Amino acid sequence: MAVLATNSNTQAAARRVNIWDTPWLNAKFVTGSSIIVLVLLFGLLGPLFWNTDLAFTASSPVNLPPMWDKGGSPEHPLGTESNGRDMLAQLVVGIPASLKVGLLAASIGMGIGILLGSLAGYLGGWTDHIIRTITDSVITIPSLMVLISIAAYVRMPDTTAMALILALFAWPGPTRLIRSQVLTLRERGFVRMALLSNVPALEIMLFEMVPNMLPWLAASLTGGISGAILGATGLEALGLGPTRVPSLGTIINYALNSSALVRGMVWWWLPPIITLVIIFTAFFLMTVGLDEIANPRLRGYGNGK
Amino acid sequence: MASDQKVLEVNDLNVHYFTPRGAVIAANAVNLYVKEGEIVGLVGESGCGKTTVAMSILQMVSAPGRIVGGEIKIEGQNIVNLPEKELRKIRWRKLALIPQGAMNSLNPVIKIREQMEDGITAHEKVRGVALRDKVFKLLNDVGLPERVYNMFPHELSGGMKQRVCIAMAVALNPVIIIADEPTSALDVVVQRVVAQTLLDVKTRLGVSMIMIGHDMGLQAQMVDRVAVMYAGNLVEVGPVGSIFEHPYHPYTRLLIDAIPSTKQKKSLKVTEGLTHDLRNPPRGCCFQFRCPFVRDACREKPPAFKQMAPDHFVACVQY
Amino acid sequence: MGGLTRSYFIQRVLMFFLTIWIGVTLTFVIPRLSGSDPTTAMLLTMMNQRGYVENADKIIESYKTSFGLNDPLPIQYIRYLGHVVRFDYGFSFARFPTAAWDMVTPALPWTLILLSVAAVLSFLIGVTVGSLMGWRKTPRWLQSILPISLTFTSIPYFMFGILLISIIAFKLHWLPATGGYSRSVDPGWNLPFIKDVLLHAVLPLISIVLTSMGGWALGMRGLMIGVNNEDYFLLAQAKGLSPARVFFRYGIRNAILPALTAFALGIGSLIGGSILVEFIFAYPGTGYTLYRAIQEQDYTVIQTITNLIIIITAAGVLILDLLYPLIDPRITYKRNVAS
Amino acid sequence: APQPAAPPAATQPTEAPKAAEATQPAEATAEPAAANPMDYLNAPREDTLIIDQPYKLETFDNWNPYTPGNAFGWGMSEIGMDDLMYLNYGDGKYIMWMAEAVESNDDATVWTLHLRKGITWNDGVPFTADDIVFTINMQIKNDKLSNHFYWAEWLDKVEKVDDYTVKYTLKKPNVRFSAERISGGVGVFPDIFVPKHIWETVEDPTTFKNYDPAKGLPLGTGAYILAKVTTNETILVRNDNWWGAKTGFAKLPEPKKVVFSYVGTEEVRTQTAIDNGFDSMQDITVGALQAILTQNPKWEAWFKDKPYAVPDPCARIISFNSLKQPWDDKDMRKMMSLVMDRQQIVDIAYEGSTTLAAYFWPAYSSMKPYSDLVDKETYESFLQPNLAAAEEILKAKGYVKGAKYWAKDGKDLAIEIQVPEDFIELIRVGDVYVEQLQKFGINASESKLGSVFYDNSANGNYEAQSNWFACGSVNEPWTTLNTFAGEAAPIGQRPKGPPIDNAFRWSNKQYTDLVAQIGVTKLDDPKLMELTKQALAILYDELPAIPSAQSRKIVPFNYTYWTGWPTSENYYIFPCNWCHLFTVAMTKITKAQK
Amino acid sequence: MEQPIISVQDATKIYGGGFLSTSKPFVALDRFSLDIYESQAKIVTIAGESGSGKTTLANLVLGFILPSSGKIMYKGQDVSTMTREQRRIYRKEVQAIFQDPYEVYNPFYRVSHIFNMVVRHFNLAQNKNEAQQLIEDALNVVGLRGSEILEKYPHQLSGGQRQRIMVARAYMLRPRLIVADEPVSAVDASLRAMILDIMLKLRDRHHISFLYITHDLSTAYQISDKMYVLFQGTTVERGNAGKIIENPRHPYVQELIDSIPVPDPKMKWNTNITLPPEEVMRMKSSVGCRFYPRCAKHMDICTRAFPEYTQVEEDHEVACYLYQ
Ligand SMILES: Nc1ncnc2c1ncn2[C@@H]1O[C@H](COP(=O)(O)OP(=O)(O)OP(=O)(O)O)[C@@H](O)[C@H]1O
Ligand SMILES: Nc1ncnc2c1ncn2[C@@H]1O[C@H](COP(=O)(O)OP(=O)(O)OP(=O)(O)O)[C@@H](O)[C@H]1O
Ligand SMILES: [Mg+2]
Ligand SMILES: [Mg+2]
Repeated sequence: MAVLATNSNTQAAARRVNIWDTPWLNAKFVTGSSIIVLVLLFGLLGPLFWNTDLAFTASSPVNLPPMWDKGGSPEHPLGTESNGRDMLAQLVVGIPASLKVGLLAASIGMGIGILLGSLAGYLGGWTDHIIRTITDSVITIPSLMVLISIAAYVRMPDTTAMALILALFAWPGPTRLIRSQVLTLRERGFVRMALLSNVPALEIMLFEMVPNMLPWLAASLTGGISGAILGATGLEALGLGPTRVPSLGTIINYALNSSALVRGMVWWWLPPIITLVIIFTAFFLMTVGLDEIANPRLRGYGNGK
Repeated sequence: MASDQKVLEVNDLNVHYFTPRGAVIAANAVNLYVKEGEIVGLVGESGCGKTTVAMSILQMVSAPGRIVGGEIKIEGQNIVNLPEKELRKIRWRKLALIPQGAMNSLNPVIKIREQMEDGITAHEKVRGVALRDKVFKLLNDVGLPERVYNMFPHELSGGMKQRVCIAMAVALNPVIIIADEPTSALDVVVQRVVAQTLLDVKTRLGVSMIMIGHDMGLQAQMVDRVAVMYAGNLVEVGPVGSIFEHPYHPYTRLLIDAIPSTKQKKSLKVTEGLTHDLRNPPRGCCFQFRCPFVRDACREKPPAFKQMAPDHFVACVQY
Repeated sequence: MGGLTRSYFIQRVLMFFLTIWIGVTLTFVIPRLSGSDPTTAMLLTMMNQRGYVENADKIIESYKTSFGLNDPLPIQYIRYLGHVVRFDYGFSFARFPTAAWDMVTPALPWTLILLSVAAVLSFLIGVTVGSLMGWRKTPRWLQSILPISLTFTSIPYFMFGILLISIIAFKLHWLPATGGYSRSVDPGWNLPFIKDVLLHAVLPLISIVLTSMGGWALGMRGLMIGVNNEDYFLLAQAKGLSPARVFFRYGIRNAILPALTAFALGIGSLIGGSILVEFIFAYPGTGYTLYRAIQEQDYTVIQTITNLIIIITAAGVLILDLLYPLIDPRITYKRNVAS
Repeated sequence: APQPAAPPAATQPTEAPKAAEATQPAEATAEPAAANPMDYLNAPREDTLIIDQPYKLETFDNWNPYTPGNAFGWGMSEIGMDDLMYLNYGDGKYIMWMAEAVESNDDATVWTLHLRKGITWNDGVPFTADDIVFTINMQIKNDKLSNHFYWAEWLDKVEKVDDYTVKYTLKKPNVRFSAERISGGVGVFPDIFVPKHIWETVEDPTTFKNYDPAKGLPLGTGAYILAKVTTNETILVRNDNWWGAKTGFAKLPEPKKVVFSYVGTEEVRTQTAIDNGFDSMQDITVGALQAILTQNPKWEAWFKDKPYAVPDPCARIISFNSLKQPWDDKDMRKMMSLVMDRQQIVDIAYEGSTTLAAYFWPAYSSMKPYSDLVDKETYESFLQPNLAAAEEILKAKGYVKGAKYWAKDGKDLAIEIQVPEDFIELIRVGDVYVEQLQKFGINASESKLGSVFYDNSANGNYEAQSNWFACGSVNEPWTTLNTFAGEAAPIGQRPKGPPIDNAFRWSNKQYTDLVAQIGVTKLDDPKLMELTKQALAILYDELPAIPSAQSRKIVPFNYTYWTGWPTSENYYIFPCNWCHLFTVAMTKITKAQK
Repeated sequence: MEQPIISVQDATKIYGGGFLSTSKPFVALDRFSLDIYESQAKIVTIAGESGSGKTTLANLVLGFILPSSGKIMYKGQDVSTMTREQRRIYRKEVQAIFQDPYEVYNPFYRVSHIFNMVVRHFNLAQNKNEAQQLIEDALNVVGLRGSEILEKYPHQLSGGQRQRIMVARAYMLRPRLIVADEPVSAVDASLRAMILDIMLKLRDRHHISFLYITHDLSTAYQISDKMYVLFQGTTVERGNAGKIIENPRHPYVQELIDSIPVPDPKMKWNTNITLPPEEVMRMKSSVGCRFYPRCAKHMDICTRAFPEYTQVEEDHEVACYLYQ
């Protein structure tokens, strides 16, 4: 009986095979990326529905609770904080700002990592030794020292500059990781095939090796992104952040600086944290999905016993 | 040599791999038995489900695979759907495995002794000197020096690793050993040494074996009975002599004809056609797309097994 | 057996010194890049204590000359290398006349003990969680719960720490909130003190471990997935070994190797302490000292701590590299070590 | 004409609280003196006073008061030492303590200090003029000790007349010598003396750490002795043999043990306070204060209600760099002031915990006569923004309002305001002001900086800063006025010579001359008011800086264990638990009745 | 004289060793020489046990690794010092197919990817249609149709298909030489014949030479013209494939041929072979014959120097002292 049932399922699946038969349609990957898209949409479309000027200091009454609480007002549905900023507006502005910093910093770090890691892994020999030594040395230098030194120089960075600064510390990890991956991928058949097809090194790297490193890259990107978002929060605390434009980090910083916790202003500190957790979870889901995509043996993993 | 006691029976085994895009039918109504002291060869092209059958017997089909039907009896006991704990007791004690890739089947970072010992101690209360002596004896049985005991896998050659695997498999005197292409990664000289070891162990201990492989030459040398698989289906089973003399199924014939010889040059026998997608098997005979003798009847319903000679069965509409 | 070959040893030791030299030089260069003046902080503290500081420029010149800050950079660099070799960097610039070392030593044991325990715990737990997530045989309920523990990684540490304090220390009164020990106990090798220190360490420990294990877990998960597909892993299962043995001896034992390198690289940062931990839990430690020193451009203190970090990291990596042939017997046969 | 505030020598000093007058529970005096003060280390909570410290003590083993990295401010200067006299901001009067009187000759070049009799160091050795002379000469001899250059500039010689009389001979007249040095500027940083009998054996006073609790170091004259130090707290125990109580000059303070304690972030401090872990706090945010007040009714702030806070001496300002275009133009600076909505700053940045600012000094009653010198119209122009007037100025300067910003020659008008990153109050002022400017059409931005902030200030690397650098006056305006006087050092160089605080890069010869004149005019000279008025007219016309808010400190007290705290209603001393004025409060507080 | 398309001259490959290396030097290929001429397409077999240096040789010929000493010449040009353009031509003319037909596909791309790569980087076609035509033609040679497979992912193909596609890919470039590293050892018997058949066709119809690397002497016997038998990096016997297999001279080659299982259940193995203990086999003398420890007929002289090649018959040389 059971056999028959599965057979008919199979037949059904077979009919629509071609369009859908791409590894990218992985449930986890799709869920994760949809969440990210939703979060981005919230930031992108938010300004159409909500006045983002309310995200600036002194634009609203102070310390209003969210509208469902006593004393809240529908004009500020998520409440306001002590500097007279509307929470909803801050989230609308802050979420994309943080995501941008996180993504940018992590991808720049990853980019440098890919470049150096592949150079080291690909060329080997002295290049490898030099890159490896430098990477290991840089890992040992406390990032704080560099950050504060930069803080003295770079004034008022916008989110891009901030991402660049964070990227300074985001590359050694990926470099090591990618180096070791390249070392193994270098011997793989499809890389050899690309070599035989006269494909230039850069293209081999980007189009042959990188996709196969995706699970590792994704895991390290996920770590990198949440690391960068948190790092940005720290930088903002150091005074390196763009001060006017709120990000999740600045919201949290201000909340702490104003004792939001002891004042019981949950509507102030909790939303940015929930957002961070959602973003992280989404990227984590994408990582898991990518694992399954790149590793056919994992696909559909969980259905079995 | 072989008694008539069936130590292993596989009845109507169906194994599917549930991929997101349809179930791969990797074993379809497979019926097989192994008698005491017998070596059954399981041959077939790559991807036809040999390993799947082997793993099903061990109840270790890897996810997303699942046994969806049938039973597997070891000494009369059905082990399908036995709880994990019970299975652990049966594994290795009754059912041992010589895995497909001996090269990678030993944990590279722990010593041979530990890998051999843990299989034993997981099932038997042997400790200390007795345990060590037992391991020494096993190594000795497969012709390995005692010093292997303290070595790491990377210090051994491929043939030695394979022999370590054999030694591990026979450690508990199992009822049946499943050897999944035990020599396919080895070159001929070493392959022969390993094959000899296997045969030697088998005659001494009288264990039964399933020998998976696709080298018909090696099968001819080693097994008592051959089972031919194609795309998840068993197509022919019979005593080795009978099969080599009289391959009934066109696929079996193809396999035997394709064996290259070093004695005379002959033109290569090339067949056309492709194996179907295992997710989407055709109605009727599984071999219909590649069979030179295909006729309408083949496309209607799967052929039933017919006995052609003593113990020699074939599933083909021709007969 | 693999073991240590001479060339392997020499190479590692060379690497050790090279890494140190690069790091030490960066430590010299980076603080000087910021262009701000190490004596500013000195003036500031004086201002805080004395209000008005008359003739600040004269005081600054007087200190600068005695610290040698007016010398050309190459000379300062050479003098600095001398400091590095002697392991003594002189007075703290901002806290004259305290020696740079004296700024560091009282805090060091606190930082080291708390952070090394935390680092080891977070590594162990992270590795276990990650491995469980990557292991096929993990019970499904665990599979679905474990990822939740990763989300701690995404919560800013200070927020998390403060939440923990408010709930566990202030609401529930289970544990002391902050500090290294209570004022009622006498530091020393006596039982009440040790007990008190341990109690004070619990909250910081929990918060570090929870927020940092996710990183290990994430990486370990990937490694474990790889091991899952290895033939030896399957064979171990076929042998009927207990799941625990398969998991630890055949799973983690193999998957952990790359993670160990990362761990060794992180050893040095223990000295750097965790500013946030020390800030939030008012825990005595070098992280805050380093932070303050950087803020105040206190070159000698920066150098003392940073170079300690560099040397210990390099030593950690060296030791790991030398031990690696024992952990991974294949190593001297493989072309690329510990990556 | 308004009366000038009392100079210390010229007015009747308020009497120090007499032990006899002090109302105190009988059992407190009946208590026998402790054999060893260290026994008080185990004093129970109700005998202990715990003061919140917002930062960590890093160099806890350096108690040399003259080196930059010392641990003073962690109990020692507050209650471990006595000062010559204390200034009560409440009435602008001095409370004489170790000094009985200070007087000067007519041209203010010779000053004489009279010490009280019976003062002893905590080891029993008498405190005499020798100690003072020794301390000052030691500083003159060592250019690394913090007051060296002050003494070098002003002091010709210091002599002992007798054990209780010290004579200072100055190189040039200084009418404020007593205020500046003897009681110390705003009254927070007085001269500290060291025991000659210990320090004369010290080889190098610049590297001597003065720390060895076992040997009684640091040695002071105060009612408390340093007992135990860690990075997170210092503990002082009462010296029952304190000279003040023995001579009957003052009441022996009741707390047997005083702890200065650092517990971490504000959240933790607040929660500790709610749990009665502190008796007094300093510098917390309004939010935290409100949380404390609602959750523990035993806490009270200076004012029971808003603004809660006690006005602090250092008024908050936005200072402009008068060497940088376009802020070298006084009209532009004025425009910046017109745009500023000070009420909003009070409401948002301070959450109502301070008052409007029109002055560069605190609105203390003793300052009122001087504040009144600023004409009413000018004063009122600071109370409300006047955007129309600001626009007029910009138009007159050739600026045109674009889509977003005012612009000239195609360049948007922009300004970067620097704020110190560890000073949340100033950051929040900056935040609000930046928004006001943005709304008005000036592309303002804010940079939070670490210690570079101060470098920049000294070297002129800024356009505008949110700071407090006009600080100094509490009972008469000269100190603050002096911060604007002098030459403007070129950008990139530190200002040389006094006054060092002219970080404004603003220079006005006429003003500088006026301030110099005020500096040598005796405080009871009627000329003083006129000169001050002239100087203020220039200052308010040029506005090298603009006041942003009155400063405030939130200093709540806990009445669970102790009462008698200074409050707005009982202003016997500024409630400063982080400075030496606390010594006075210590003699006033009493155990709470259970 | 005609210039060989590929000439391997005394190529030695040593792995490891060196200042910053962590492993002991290991001679994977020892003074190997070989010439392949264009005029007469041949299938040259390199046979030998696992680890004997076969893949090393393939990698050398393909320029993936450089020899430690000796030279690899492509039409008289040293492979290691080629210009970009020279390399392009060399790549076009010397192609390869590998053992594992799964590994060579990037799992992320459809099958068409590997064809597009070739078309693009060798400028084989002016436009899409032309490219399509080329690909289709190449697939037809190996008996496949583009419409069936190009849009599939590699994991959707059978092993035989995958391997044939690789052959088609190589063929598309019309190379002069295809290095085939164990092209059939991972496919089963029925598919093996098909691939070997295609190789023969390419040799005969399209004059493509093959460097056929295998450990399976029986297939070598069936299709190859020339053969080199390697043992631990050294060539022990070389010459006409048929002659070597029918009449092996070197004790090692004899042992190899003896060990091929006979596909006849009636003729079971009756002799036992044993190998000497592993440590003896590992003691490789750097001079002398490497087979010495395993050799039943070893003599003292064998350890002294590597034996010269002796011609035992026409087109059949052996490196063994037995024949000197
Ligand atoms: N985890 C899996 N997920 C999906 N399909 C699988 C999985 N494992 C095996 N299969 C499919 O099941 C079929 C049978 O595979 P199996 O490994 O049993 O073949 P085999 O006969 O052992 O092949 P080989 O000779 O290559 O070892 C194949 O078509 C394979 O693609
Ligand atoms: N990159 C490398 N570094 C170090 N040693 C290597 C490397 N590649 C190969 N070797 C060693 O060189 C020897 C020859 O390897 P090669 O791959 O050429 O053998 P092969 O004849 O192709 O074997 P197989 O039949 O197993 O493919 C082997 O012992 C191998 O371990
Ligand atoms: Mg298989
Ligand atoms: Mg090979």
